[in-house]
Amino acid sequence: MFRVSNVPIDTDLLSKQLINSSAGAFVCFEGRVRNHNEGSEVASLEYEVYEGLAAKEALRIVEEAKEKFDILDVVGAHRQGHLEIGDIAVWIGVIASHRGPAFSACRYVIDEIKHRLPVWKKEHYKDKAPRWVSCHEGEGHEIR
Amino acid sequence: MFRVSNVPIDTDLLSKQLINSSAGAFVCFEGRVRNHNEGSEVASLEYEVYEGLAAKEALRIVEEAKEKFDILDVVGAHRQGHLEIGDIAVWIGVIASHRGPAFSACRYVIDEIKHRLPVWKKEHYKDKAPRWVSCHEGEGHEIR
Amino acid sequence: MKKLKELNVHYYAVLREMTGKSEEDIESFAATPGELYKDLAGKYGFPLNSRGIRVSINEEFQGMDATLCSGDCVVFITPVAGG
Amino acid sequence: MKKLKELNVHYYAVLREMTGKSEEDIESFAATPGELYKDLAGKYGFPLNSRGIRVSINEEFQGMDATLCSGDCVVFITPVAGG
Repeated sequence: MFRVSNVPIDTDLLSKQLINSSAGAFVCFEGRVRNHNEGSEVASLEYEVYEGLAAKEALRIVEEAKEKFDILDVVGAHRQGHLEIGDIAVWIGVIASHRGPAFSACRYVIDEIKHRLPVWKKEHYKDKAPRWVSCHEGEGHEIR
Repeated sequence: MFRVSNVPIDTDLLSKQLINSSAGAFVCFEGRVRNHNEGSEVASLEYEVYEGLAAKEALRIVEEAKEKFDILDVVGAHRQGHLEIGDIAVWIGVIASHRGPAFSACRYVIDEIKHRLPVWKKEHYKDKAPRWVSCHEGEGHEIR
Repeated sequence: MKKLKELNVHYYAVLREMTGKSEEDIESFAATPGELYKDLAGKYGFPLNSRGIRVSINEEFQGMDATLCSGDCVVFITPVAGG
Repeated sequence: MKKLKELNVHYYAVLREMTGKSEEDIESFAATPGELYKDLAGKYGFPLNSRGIRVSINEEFQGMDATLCSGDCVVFITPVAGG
């Protein structure tokens, strides 16, 4: 299950979908808006998502994770819209019998999401003009 | 911060101690009592903890993680007493600027805890006598 | 001979800001997304080099040399940010 | 000449079940945890081979050849399970 959300991500609600008495390990990743990026003070963020494609691609990533790792289930969500410092931008939860595959799968899903999902981030700064940034930090993928 | 708890682990309360506006990544691991182990159906578990030493050793592990990885903070808890299927036995949360160190540190802390903390686990089964088990699965560390 | 197609193009993020719109219907002779991109780059000042830019047709990733058909919904995906 | 020491020994898990107690005060001539372990193994039927068993003295891990002093709190740590 993966959803793109316009409202704050309810991590309790998502976690509740990962209850399974065969699960010995639950690993989750929460991406939060932090107050700095590459040396600049960040004031807030705006996420723009191409929802239809993002939802499809996220499900594909989840299926890949289930094939590659011995896990029971994956649940995730990604925010769109305007976010403040500390807000949750993305959440991935994985359950498995054992912790090794749970960690690996959670890492796999978030890494792929960052690279493949059609999600764009505009950073608003305290002291300069806003800017669209990409996840390929330092690779100079900016268009302007 | 690490605590040994006689009552159910309150993950919300622990998570709230990991709020920091520099944190872009939060990774947590939750070890839950699962209904099976090494082919046997588990009915419930009993955790026995040498509290004084466990608390000291856990703090040592947390400090090691902070030295080894570029993280902001670690919070953890371990249950003792009688646990049912689905109950949380151990919880580790880590925050960092970036997700790489957060994942690595969380994995490090739980691995070290499993090997070093003076915590014993007695498994009660559906169809045979209970047994003390060690984390060194398959290594035959049982005493009887 | 190239055929005129009716395409629905959506814009996100920096491309949305450059075009000043979220979507538009376009009549185009472009046979591929690559050709369409060049046309739009000329019209809106997109970067001429499309390296790092992917394309989606009808909510599926495709190559820049895929075949465009009338009625297709085309979205150019500039480098993404994710969480 | 070996000195008689007063030691406080705590038992957990399988050792607690084998001794039938959580702790006891012991007067012992054992100079090291290794020697003490052998005495207790004889008394309670602990496994004679102490490989894989660690020892804590006053809430710190120590070697089996550490020096025991009167008043020490000694705990033998059989293989652990963790979360």
